[in-house]
Amino acid sequence: MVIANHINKAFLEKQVLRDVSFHIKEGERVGIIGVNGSGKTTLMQILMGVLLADSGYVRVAGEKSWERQGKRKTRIGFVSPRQSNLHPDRTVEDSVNLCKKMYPKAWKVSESDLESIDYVKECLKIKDIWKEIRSSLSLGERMRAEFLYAVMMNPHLLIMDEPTTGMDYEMRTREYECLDYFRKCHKDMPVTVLLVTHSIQEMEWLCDRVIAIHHGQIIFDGALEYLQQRYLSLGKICFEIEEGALHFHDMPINKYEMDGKRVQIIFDKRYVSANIILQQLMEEAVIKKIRVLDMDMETMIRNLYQENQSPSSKP
Amino acid sequence: MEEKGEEILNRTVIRVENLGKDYQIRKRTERFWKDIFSRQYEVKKAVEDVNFEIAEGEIVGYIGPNGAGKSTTIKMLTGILQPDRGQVFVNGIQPGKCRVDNAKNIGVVFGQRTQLWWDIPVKDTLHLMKHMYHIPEQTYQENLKLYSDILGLGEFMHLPVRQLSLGQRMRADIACAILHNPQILYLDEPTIGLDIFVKENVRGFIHEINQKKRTTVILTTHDMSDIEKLCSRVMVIDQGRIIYDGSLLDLREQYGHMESIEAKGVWDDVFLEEIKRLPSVSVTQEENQIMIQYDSRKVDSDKILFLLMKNQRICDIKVHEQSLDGIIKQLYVCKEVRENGIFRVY
Amino acid sequence: MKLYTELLKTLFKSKMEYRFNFFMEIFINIFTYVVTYIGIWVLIRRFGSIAGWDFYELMLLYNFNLFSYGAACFVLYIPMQSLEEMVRMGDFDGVLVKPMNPFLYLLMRQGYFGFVGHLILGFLVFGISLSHLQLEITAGFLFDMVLKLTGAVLLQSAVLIFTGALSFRFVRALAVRNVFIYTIREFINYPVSIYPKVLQVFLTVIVPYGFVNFYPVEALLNKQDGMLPLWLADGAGLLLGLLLAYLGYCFFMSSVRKYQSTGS
Amino acid sequence: MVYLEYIKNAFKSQMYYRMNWGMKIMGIILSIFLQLCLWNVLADDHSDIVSMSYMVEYILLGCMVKSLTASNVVDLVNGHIGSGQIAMDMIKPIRFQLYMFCESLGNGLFSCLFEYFPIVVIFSIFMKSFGLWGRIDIFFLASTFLGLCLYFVLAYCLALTGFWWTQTWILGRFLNDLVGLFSGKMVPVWMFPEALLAVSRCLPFQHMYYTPISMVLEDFTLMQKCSLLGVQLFWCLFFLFLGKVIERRGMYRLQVQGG
Repeated sequence: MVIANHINKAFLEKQVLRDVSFHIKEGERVGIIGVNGSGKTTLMQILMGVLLADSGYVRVAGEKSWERQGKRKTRIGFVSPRQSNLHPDRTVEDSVNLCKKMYPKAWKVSESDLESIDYVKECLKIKDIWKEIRSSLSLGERMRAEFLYAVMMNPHLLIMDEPTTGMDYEMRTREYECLDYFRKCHKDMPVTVLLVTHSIQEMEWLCDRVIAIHHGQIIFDGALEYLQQRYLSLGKICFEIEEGALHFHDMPINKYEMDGKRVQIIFDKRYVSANIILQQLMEEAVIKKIRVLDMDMETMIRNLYQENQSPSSKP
Repeated sequence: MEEKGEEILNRTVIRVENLGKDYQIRKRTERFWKDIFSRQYEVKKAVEDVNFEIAEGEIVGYIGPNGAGKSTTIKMLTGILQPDRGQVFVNGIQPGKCRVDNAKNIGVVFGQRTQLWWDIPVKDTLHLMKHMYHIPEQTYQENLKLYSDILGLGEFMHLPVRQLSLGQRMRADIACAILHNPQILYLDEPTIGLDIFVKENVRGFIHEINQKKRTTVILTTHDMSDIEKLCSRVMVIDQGRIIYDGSLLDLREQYGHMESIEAKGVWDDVFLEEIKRLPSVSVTQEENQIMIQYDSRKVDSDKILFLLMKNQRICDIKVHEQSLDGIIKQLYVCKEVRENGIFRVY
Repeated sequence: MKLYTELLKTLFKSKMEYRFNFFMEIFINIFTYVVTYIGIWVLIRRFGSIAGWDFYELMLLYNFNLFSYGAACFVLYIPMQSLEEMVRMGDFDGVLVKPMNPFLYLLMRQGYFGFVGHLILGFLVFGISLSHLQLEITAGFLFDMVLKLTGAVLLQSAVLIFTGALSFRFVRALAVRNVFIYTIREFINYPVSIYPKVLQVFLTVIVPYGFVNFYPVEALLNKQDGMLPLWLADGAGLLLGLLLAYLGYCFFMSSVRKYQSTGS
Repeated sequence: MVYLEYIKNAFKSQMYYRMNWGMKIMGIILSIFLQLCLWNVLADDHSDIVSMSYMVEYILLGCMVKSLTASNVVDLVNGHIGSGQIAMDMIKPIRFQLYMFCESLGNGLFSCLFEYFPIVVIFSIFMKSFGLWGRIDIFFLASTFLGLCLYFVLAYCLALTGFWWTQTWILGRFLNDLVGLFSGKMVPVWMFPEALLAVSRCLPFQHMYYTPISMVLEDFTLMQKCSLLGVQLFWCLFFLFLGKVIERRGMYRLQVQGG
């Protein structure tokens, strides 16, 4: 679906993208993470054809991405808090109808198409912002309207740049459900999704593949699980001792902390798995309120970046 | 009436008594002509008898879904809005009545909108603030030095706001809001749009400033990790009413029961049946991964783990407590709270 | 006030970075009114005079309006113009949080030097028109003119403040503003005496634009075209200006209080 | 055709601001009234040069033409370029120039039908100049449309400088001033002194406003009318082509430099 080889881009002699190459297949869901200013927005704009890469080869669904947009067949949906598809002083209804008219052949008016749109409308509670003028909407409300607009054109490729900023938790989950539902009812031609985000939960929830960009270079490109194993090797078990004493010297763990009854064990998942330690603990004492967690995602990302200050290391 | 309260450890800084506020919203009818002449208004209760007290030095998280009355309450605290019912006391002053005195010792930071002058350098804006808040020269220099260390202002002090990145602008905004040593700092979604590292820095700044200057911080946000990392106390507002007011741990005690265990390995049905028989347990299976949801009040995690251990072919186990988001979402829905009104835990 | 001069210095410095834009802004303001003067000149070449006012008298009349408008807008135009946007977007809350009078803070918030163009052109045209009119330029005459000018500036500011404060009460107040500042002000580009009686009353009593330039200039040139007797027209401008400017300020503060009770 | 949809959309969006609409009508009434009084005074003193009835028709026709040419084209186009909205427009399957034309045409149509037309009718009844309506013919409408396109295309070229420079509103005002003077909005062109007349004849501004009116008021022969239409067409095509060149260069710069 998307082919990008050796893309380079420089703004006023500041190299923003260095030799970026990746391929995305039809229907894949890819997440892109990176620090502010790491070049991920520039990459988005190149894929959309808004920006021209200095060098490198970019194809979206077989077409040159910066083709005169009049002649382009592929439809790209774009959702971003900084830029808007909707017209500033028009109601949401007008803008969305305009979108429908702009892509007449997008909808084969099959049963599942219309149904998916109604589902999205109902799920994101679009009814109460349907008649509002865009300039009077709050950020969260506007993002819902943007999402509907992008979905409305039945895009081949859906690029989302932090689509849930300004939304509360409940609305975020609704949007994810919409995306899942929208993909399910398009079995024949599933939508490829490119999600740029800072929040890891979003990544976990939606994407099955992750590309990490740091200082304009791709430093990780692979499945999310692999990323977790590779960079999140430390696990944490915390529990309370009901009775019996524990001596941790002979256990295969990195370190432990005891304050009163609460104990916290940090172990390395690459050498030992949680259940073995649990078995040992259970045999020696009766323990309650057991928690087995990974170290939080932020530390994972931090390790990823620290390790990759040097030139890019592909898995 | 100043609250002298020696017996209370720290002075009550903010006291709110059955605060209320209503909005008139113009109903927009369909037909063009009818709108011009007939103007119907419907009254929407934005905030409904809100009561709470905030002591000095506390960091309070103020959360709620969009349109729950969150920003309305904050506006009334800062004196931007006059309350329709009830009173607000900030350091003994009514912000609604004497806005200027109240403005002298509060700092406000808006996440999405900057208060700095757009095209003059940050250094000059801070200088202007010195004149505006009549900060004595000595404290001004002292604060300037302190904050430029903590917030790392040195690198972009001379740049106009136009050329700053989002993270830098946020740091400049914070510096500008606390230059005059305010007693209370209101933060309106300070970490929106920032990436993980800058978020962490910002949280670090707020924590450090709270420790050093004992500034009371009131934080409204959608990002639960802000709350977990910063706030000692949480207030949840929904449809204009405060439905929870207490510490984070108590919130988890009261409402964070739904724990879950994820285990990867090879499973056979007989084994799964045994687990299902346990009270309040639900099991979902995806190929080699099973997810067990259970209520920690009814059954403890070690019983389930004990059963799980019998099956040798497990390769990984994770035991999660409920995420803060999940808990609060449950709070909105759960009927039990609605009956006994505000659930107060100290 | 020291604060305000401080801000002007820094703003001026930042504006000077973009010299080209800065001078272009001034140029465009001068150019617009030079074009209008050419328009009047074409009319006069073809018709000799308008209702007894020859070219230089008309220039003085027009210039009174232009100069006072430029001076009033130099301080007030942008703050009042951006008020509507601020109220709609909620930025006005940032103003209310500051420990000072919101009106003064608004003035500090933005600076715009384009109106210097008006003032430069104003001085120029004063020079030209006064030299051509056969008037003895005494110190007393100049002092009288300065008084009339301040009256005119105060009147213009009052209108700007009144229409600005409307942004608190209506969502789309800009349209009302534009009608006042541009359309009605067009009327005083020509001697008020050419309009029917009804309009003259309107321009004198209801919207006191007449006092900005027609009556003061009429007194200076001691023509007796307008309805008001000369002695009243002479001093009225200044007094009315002071009164209305103060009323405008009070209206503004009451609108801010109203904003505080109903919210955006 | 989606462009038709855009015109309808722009038309509808003007409905939302009722306060604007009310005020605009008041503004128009006042400005017409001003011109009438001015010319009334002039016509009384010098009835040999100009007759009042001629001037009334001139003003009313002028309003009809002015209403269609939405005067904020430069700000409209530059708004899109400045705010980076153009990047979003480039993804859509539409041509930016045509999209902008439809937007301004929609606004123009709304203001023509809802704001100017009722007022002009009222004034023409009030001033008892009914002959006017009989003489409006196809030539007037064609010439007005061409004038409208000429103004748009010229403003579009100026607005495209938004790719290189931020303060394009200055150019917009510059254009409107020039048009205000040379096109005869204030003073009919035939009243200009010789020097000015020569200058304005070779400038395109005259064709936006004065030519359509003169189609009706001056009794040109068929040949003269066609030649005038031809001149207008020439100017339109010239600036259209110029606009295309600047647009391509601008888009390229945008794609290389970013918004």
